[in-house]
Amino acid sequence: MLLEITDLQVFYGRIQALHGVSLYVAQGEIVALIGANGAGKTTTMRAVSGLRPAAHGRIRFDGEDITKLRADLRVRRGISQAPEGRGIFPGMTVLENLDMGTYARRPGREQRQQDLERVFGLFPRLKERRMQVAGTMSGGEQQMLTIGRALMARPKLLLLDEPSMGLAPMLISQIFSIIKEINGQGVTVLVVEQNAQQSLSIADRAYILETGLIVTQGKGRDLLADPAVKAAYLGVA
Amino acid sequence: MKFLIDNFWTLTSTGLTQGAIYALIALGYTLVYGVLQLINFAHSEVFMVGSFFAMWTLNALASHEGHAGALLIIGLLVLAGIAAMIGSGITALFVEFIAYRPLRRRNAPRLVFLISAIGASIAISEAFGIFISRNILPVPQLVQPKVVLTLFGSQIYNMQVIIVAASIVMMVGLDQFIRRTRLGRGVRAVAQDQDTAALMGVNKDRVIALTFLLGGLMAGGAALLYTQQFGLTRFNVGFLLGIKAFTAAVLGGIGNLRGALLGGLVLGLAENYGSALVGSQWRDVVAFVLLIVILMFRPTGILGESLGKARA
Amino acid sequence: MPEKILEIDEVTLRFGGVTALDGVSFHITVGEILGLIGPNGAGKTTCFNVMTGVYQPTSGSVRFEGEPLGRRKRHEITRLGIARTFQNIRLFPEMTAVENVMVGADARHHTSVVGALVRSRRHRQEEQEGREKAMELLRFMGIDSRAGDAARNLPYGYQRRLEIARALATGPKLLCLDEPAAGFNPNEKAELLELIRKIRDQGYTVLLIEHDMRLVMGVTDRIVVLEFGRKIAEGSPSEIRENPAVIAAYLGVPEDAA
Amino acid sequence: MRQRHIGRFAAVAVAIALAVAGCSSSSSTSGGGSTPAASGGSSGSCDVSLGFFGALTGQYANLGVNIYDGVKLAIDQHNKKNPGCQVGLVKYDSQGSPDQAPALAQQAINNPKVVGIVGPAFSGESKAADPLFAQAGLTTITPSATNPKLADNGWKTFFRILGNDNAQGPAAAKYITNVLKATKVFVVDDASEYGKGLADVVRKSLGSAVVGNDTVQSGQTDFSATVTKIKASGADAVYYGGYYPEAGLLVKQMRGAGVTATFVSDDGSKDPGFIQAAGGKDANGSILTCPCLPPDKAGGTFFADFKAAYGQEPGTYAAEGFDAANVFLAGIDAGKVTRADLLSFVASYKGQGVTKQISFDSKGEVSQVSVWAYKVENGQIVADQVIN
Amino acid sequence: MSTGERLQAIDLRRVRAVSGMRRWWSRLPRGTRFAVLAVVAVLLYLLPVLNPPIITTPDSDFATVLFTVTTYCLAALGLNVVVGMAGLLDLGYVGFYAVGAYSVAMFASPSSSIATKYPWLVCVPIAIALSMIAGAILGGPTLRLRGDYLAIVTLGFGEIVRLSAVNSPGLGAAAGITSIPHPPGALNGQPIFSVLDAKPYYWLGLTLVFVVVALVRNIENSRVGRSWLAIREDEDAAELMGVPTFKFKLWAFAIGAAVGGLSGAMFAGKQGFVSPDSFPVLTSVLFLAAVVVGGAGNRLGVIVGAIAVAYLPERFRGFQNSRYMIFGLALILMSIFRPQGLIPNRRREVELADRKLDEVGVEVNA
Repeated sequence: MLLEITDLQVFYGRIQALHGVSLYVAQGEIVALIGANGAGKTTTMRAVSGLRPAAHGRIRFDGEDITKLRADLRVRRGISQAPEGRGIFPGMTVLENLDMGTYARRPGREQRQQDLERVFGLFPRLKERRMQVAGTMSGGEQQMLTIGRALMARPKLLLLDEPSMGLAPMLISQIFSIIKEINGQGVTVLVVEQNAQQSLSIADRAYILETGLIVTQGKGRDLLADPAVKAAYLGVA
Repeated sequence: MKFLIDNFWTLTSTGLTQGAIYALIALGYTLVYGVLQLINFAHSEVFMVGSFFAMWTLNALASHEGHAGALLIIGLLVLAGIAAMIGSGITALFVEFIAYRPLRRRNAPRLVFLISAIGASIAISEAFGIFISRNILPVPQLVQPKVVLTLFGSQIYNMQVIIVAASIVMMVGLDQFIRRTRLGRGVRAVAQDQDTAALMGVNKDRVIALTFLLGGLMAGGAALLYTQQFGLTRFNVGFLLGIKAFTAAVLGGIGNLRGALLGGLVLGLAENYGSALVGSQWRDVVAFVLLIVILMFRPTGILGESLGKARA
Repeated sequence: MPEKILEIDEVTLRFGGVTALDGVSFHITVGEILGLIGPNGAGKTTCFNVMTGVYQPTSGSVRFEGEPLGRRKRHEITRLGIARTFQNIRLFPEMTAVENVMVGADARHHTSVVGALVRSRRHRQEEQEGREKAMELLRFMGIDSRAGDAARNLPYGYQRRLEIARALATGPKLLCLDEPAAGFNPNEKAELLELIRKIRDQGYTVLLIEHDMRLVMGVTDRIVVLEFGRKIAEGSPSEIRENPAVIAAYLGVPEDAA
Repeated sequence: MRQRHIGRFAAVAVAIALAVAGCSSSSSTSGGGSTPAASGGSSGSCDVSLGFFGALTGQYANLGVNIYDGVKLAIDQHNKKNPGCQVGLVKYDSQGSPDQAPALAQQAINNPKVVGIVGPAFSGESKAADPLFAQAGLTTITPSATNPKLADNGWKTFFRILGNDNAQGPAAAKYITNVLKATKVFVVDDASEYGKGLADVVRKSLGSAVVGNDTVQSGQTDFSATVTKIKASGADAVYYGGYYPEAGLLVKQMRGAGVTATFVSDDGSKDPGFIQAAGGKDANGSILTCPCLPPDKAGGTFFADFKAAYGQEPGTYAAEGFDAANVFLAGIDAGKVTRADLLSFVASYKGQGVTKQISFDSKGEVSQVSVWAYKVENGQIVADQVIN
Repeated sequence: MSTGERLQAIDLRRVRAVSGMRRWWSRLPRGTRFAVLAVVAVLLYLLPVLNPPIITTPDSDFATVLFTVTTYCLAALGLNVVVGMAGLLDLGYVGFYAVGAYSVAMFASPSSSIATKYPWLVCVPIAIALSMIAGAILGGPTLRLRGDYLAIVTLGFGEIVRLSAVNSPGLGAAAGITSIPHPPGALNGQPIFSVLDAKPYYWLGLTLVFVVVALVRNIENSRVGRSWLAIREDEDAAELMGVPTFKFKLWAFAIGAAVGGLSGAMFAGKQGFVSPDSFPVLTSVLFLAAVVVGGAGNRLGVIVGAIAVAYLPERFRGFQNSRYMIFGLALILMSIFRPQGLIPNRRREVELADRKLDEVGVEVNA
């Protein structure tokens, strides 16, 4: 078990966002966490990466209890998150943003070049724009950048927060095929998504989150057909 | 007015010299602001302590009337500069540890940070006044004043050239450090987005300490240049200079390194031209009125804010 | 033809190079509950902000009761009769619940410094009237039991309701609710649904931004759907539910169709 | 003379205050402690004290301490000679601030044993405190406040034991024209009451010899704009009205810019700090005027006594402080131990002090005034000559 | 769930503990409360007559010190409107204090350049009006600036006021203005406000403090005061709830300035002499410290703060030489250990208790 979350509760001030979430991610899997907005997906992500403290419950990673570990130290353990939306450094160039991904691990020149090539291989757009200031790029390009940057950390576990958000349909399917490809290279992926269709179709397993609780879980393909999914999103019973 | 025109270039060169020192000190305000969005009111004392370290070093090593060789002078200046930077750097870290870190841990309101920084400023300055001296203390000036070139009929002195050149070298060095190195990127990352920075494995506390340290090093450099220009220091020397440097930082756009340079130079020039026009006694009034006028039209300073967004 | 209370006409809004709204047009009719939906980042809240004067549209216009809003200040727009709540609760956290609502009621009051200093008769009248109105609204929202507590100390659901009470206190003709059900459990959502209907029945027009489709479908009369800053659909809840463009926008395009 | 002021600042913290409350109530500066017989005077007829009013701590303490030492020497000598009449000395440490002065003055007035005050030392605090002393009939002799207007307020209790700025200014002008033979003088002041007042008198006395003027700010360190003006004016002498920190920096920056004009300044600059601020050699050749006697020229054994008592030479105004105290002590010895008696005694006093022949005119000004020129030589301030 | 409840319980206990005194007080019968207040008020008036040991100042005149304390209380009350209630950081408040003092000096003193020789009492409203105008002049162009910019601009304003006084012969330049008349009134042919007896000044000052407290309280419990609080808590939300934020921020500045001007007018009427020396930047810092040390936003708190800042240094003159330093250290210690002030604002208290809760998060996070 690479990641194991037990009875996780998270508060914002006095507002409880997670009411006891338990899930696990095994080595080499793609696991999707889906649900409508405000269901607690991003909060779960932030708790795993250490940006949000857990009020209760436990998070184990690679056999170690990391519940109380500082966020930057979790990165060093091998958890890398591509944050949602415009979680890039807008004032840095693409290349600088990618270099930030290697901050914790300080690769040598050669290694860095290798990693860059790998990311550029996945996202040729980034190579074209590598000297561009990231804040001036389109939403889709920024999304690619956050993923590419997370990969630069050579994570054991890649956390993807809404990778399809704000993207045109063409780009969305492209992103998901890239996720699949990354996973093929041996990276375990936990992806949080609103776009149920796409994420479920690539995920090995999936959890459906509703108002801070996991309501359903199962194999990705199975859930695609599950009416509970449609209910969670469109409110059709 | 005639005086201003007749002496335009002299006023310009002295204004730039003064402005360069403002700019170096302003960097400290701007760095800390860029990362924490807080005014480090105690930065004036960071500068003051550096000037004392420079003085002690030079008093110990240099003779007041020495006409030593150029190499020796450069060596002494470098030593004094290092001492000043150590003094200022330690003070900056000290301020961070004593007056900022405990409050950050407690998530204190912004106003409280300001009060504790003001407290640190008063306490440090007064401690020097009580335990060392309240008098003006002379500092050996190593460089004999010499006219190095005459520009449009105005004489430019060697020290002026040294100050402007040294300031620019230090600022370029800092700029490059912030832009090109891993640690510098860490500083910019925290300035732009603390959470995302943490996701990259950046240790926020360490970066904040580094930011204070960098500001301290620049202030230490400024302190050495200041003592060499004026040959003195005093326990409260930082007060007015600090206010001016802070004004310069805001003028240029606080949180913006190049803004600090621009703000410092604009302020230095404006003070000198203004003094020539309306009399030296109105110098500070000129500085503050300029600040208010500029902020009225550009509410975030000449170059705008942000350590990150303006690309350092 | 029922009267239009608010008309959004070909509104485009650009930030730098990003187009947040792209020629959006729709209207709200007096007395209806209009739903404004769309996936994250579709421009719903931006649309709200244009209507309440937070942003000026790059082109196009917003008309309230036939009058263009133009460059009116935000507080003036509130006094015209548009009130709103916020996606992330933005109460005045250290003020009590009743004080929060009174701030809203103050939008219709006129006491200024001098009146307050000397405790003029109008001041006292307005204070009393404001307090009564505030208490009445708190009762209406069912949170009057915590009137004296700092807003910060209220449970989450109460805070959401308090925001609505505060908005109602400004005496609006149009009430804009920005994701009022965010973070609610199904029970709370059901209660909210009732509440919104009650508010409409009191004679307010309501604009509702909401993610929870069950809520939106259940309460609105009409729905406008945005995606990428464009309007992609408009119609009754049942029409919207069957609209393929909407389904694609929400659930994503199935792999084989991409 | 001085009337600058340090920011009125305060030690706060209830916590700390409470912690020290116990030990501090007895350790206050005034009254008891080191001063002899402030309260427990042995002789009934002599159970009185003198007050010292001026800065003993803070930025302007140097000058106050000089005067205080002179006053204390006078009282110690008196008490030694008169075992039956022990006069006390009470300190009122104003830190040179006019804001703190009234409360201290009131406190002195409330203490019935205090029959005379040496001070207030600076002009600003004098303006704040002297009205109270005048109302209470408590005589003051200032050994250092030189603002001429102080004598114009009709304060019957005001006496000044040295020449005011109206005497010093013309003397400085005379020295510049007669001794230095300068024809082009640039006059600078620091906008302070003292510095500007003095500079204006000098401007008036010099008339057409003034080729330029500028005003600087106290606390300023960069005088480049002023130096540029001086240089452009081609002056052969520069007069500066103000205090030593700025004076020292100004002369240094003048020399740095190659201005060789003789630098002349006032008693506010007559302080070792002037030479320090000027960085040593740049101060050499500067002329400083002062209505004060060179201490080694003081009469009697004052110079030697002072050195014996304190292990150092008397500083500026120490001798004036000594004289002022002795005027009071003479009155006390003559049995004038009430405030009213002492006031009329001082008003009609005639006697030889160590600095000059002392008597006061109807406005309280000392009749005999001498202004001395001092010169900086090899980093020392040495007496040059009396200006007649 | 259980953790949440536990946290909430801890939080509530904290809030209750800190507000215990307040609760006890508010539960006393109205009559008892009134009686206690009356006794306290009488005792306050009698302070300089009783000269209570320990409290009295051994080294300077107690009544004069008390009077100074009242001027600081007034200034702190005024600044509290700006900083504590409206949340606007003002580092140049001494400027308004100076405008008030100079207004009195200019219009009342026979030795000023205009020498209108109005009596003190006529000059007080003039001083208040001019201070308000100064507040509006400063606020008009600058209130749109964000917090830290506002701080440096106000600091500059304070210095502009002082330096203008130093450099303007019409304002008496550095020498200042003397022979300012005292407040009026006579008893048995003797003026009440004499040079020698500071007690009447103290009584007048104390009365004004009571009056200002009452007036500020009236404003605080009104539409205006609520608007200020709303602006402090969330300016955008306030604007969207129909609060004309700019107008009310300007009012906060003007009212704060007016109270500062009143304080300056009192100072001038007692001292009889004003000069630029009395208005340095550090005094602004001192006023601000009074507000923050006492507890920003709380009237009683800022009064306690003003007492701490103005009285303690006079009480402990023995520490003359190191009192600045102790003051500085005290500010740091206060910030760390009691950031809410000695007597915190009821609202701030809750806020801080809440922040404590979040500390759990900070520890994990930082």
